[in-house]
Amino acid sequence: MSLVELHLPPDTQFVSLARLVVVTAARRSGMDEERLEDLRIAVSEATTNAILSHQRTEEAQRVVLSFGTRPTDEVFQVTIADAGPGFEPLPADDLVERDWQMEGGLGITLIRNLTDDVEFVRGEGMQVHLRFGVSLSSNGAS
Amino acid sequence: MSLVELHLPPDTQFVSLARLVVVTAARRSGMDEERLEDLRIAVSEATTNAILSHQRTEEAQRVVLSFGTRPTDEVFQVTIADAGPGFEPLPADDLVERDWQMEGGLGITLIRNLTDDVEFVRGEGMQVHLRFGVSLSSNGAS
Amino acid sequence: MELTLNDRKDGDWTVLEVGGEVDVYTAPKLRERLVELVGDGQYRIIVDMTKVEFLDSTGLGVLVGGLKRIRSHEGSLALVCNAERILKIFRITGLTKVFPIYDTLDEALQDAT
Amino acid sequence: MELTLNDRKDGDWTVLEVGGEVDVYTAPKLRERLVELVGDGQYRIIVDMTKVEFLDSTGLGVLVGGLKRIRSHEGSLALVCNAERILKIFRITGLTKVFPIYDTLDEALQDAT
Ligand SMILES: Nc1ncnc2c1ncn2[C@@H]1O[C@H](COP(=O)(O)OP(=O)(O)O)[C@@H](O)[C@H]1O
Ligand SMILES: Nc1ncnc2c1ncn2[C@@H]1O[C@H](COP(=O)(O)OP(=O)(O)O)[C@@H](O)[C@H]1O
Repeated sequence: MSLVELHLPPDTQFVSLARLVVVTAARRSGMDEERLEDLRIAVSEATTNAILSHQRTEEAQRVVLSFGTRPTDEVFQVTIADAGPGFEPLPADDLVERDWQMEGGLGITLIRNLTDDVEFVRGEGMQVHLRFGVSLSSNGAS
Repeated sequence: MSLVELHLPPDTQFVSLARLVVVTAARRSGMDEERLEDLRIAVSEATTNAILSHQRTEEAQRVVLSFGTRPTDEVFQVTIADAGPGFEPLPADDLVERDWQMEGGLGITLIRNLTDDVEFVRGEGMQVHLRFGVSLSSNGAS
Repeated sequence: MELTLNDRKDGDWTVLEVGGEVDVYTAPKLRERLVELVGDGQYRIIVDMTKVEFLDSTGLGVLVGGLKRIRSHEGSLALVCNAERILKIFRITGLTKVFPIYDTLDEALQDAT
Repeated sequence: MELTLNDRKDGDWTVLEVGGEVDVYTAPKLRERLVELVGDGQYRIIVDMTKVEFLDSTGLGVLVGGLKRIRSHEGSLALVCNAERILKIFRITGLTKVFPIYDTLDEALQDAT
């Protein structure tokens, strides 16, 4: 595997570092600027949620982001893993009906709409897999 | 501990990501632009050496950078750890005498001269600790 | 990481200029400032986001909180934003129907209600 | 991550303009180009580093390798560099005594030997 990993203490000051690192890596994988903006927000949402979950449960461990391109299928994937209790996200279609006065749920709505694919896996801790198609022919690195 | 960790596959394409991440974190710790340039080079040298050591020994594990400010002593520290065989660096003063035609040794010379303090620890693998004084009063974060 | 906040009066509007990144780490400062302004009796606020480089759901939540607070005083909260990447997240979350959003500060001030 | 290389003739000098980052990942391209030029019989080379944003010991090593290669043909290798952060690493490694280093390309061309 050639994924890079970023391990962040559960402190919200590091969410901006997560955005910078993942977006830089994705740019080098050939993702175009418009998709990079979508990625930037999705990573911010999922990393924020993971860090806040550690804070709520006073979990001192680091949140782990692992990311990179799987060359076989032209997908840039970011996994955000935390060691907290996890959660069961609402199914995608329920979210369309949200009333603006309702608290919360904005982050998951954005993640669902900005990624090509997202998977929420609740196991020992929570793993959120964000996936974005990239065209490797336009790969900036070489 | 509130150190951030960056785990890199032993591929030289990731050295530039290491520079970006560590320098960004140090800037937020209040390090001034001139010192950031010294840090940028020292991190590049030590990360390059660690990745090349893994490549030479076909070690597939990731190289690990951990970095952050130790608030007690106003020091920004970066540790670059690899799982390779390590090495015994020449003592600092021998390096002054190097002849330009001699191969190698430039990286260690730069690391010694650009850091406030460096420690080479050979244990299970190699750990290089780079240290830079920072004035926390000028801390950019808040 | 950096968030800048500047407010001033313009007629009977208070213009709050926001710059930089609004995320979970910086949003509390924006929330505090909005609470202060409303606490001060300023119920007509334009949040000028022209210089915002990044905004995520935490920032949206703070704006929604500000809107609720102001509406409870029968005031208005308008936004200035012309960056497609930011408008997009208002659209996805359905908030373009909730906030009046203008391209420029001038348009916002002229359209004043 | 990006390295740009452009060469052209100027009188009896070959000017190799280097831009971007020269590190362990990109330096092989620079090495190749120098080897090509010397293989082509160009023994008077000016490496213009005005647009270099980053250079570390791998880059220094490639330049030293180029110098050795050129000297074996009794040629010359001069550098153009005015960025203090880069000059500093030539100074620390003692290479300011080995390479003629000029502030501008014009000075390098005028001083031609
Ligand atoms: N990684 C996580 N671990 C535990 N709970 C989570 C996690 N991610 C999201 N949640 C839960 O889902 C809720 C909705 O998340 P989100 O849509 O990001 O909106 P908000 O944070 O505005 O409530 C959160 O409030 C939280 O309770
Ligand atoms: N982390 C490391 N593990 C093993 N050997 C190392 C490591 N770092 C440096 N070395 C050894 O020390 C030598 C000198 O390193 P350096 O000064 O960076 O110069 P160069 O890479 O130009 O030889 C390297 O060639 C290598 O043999």
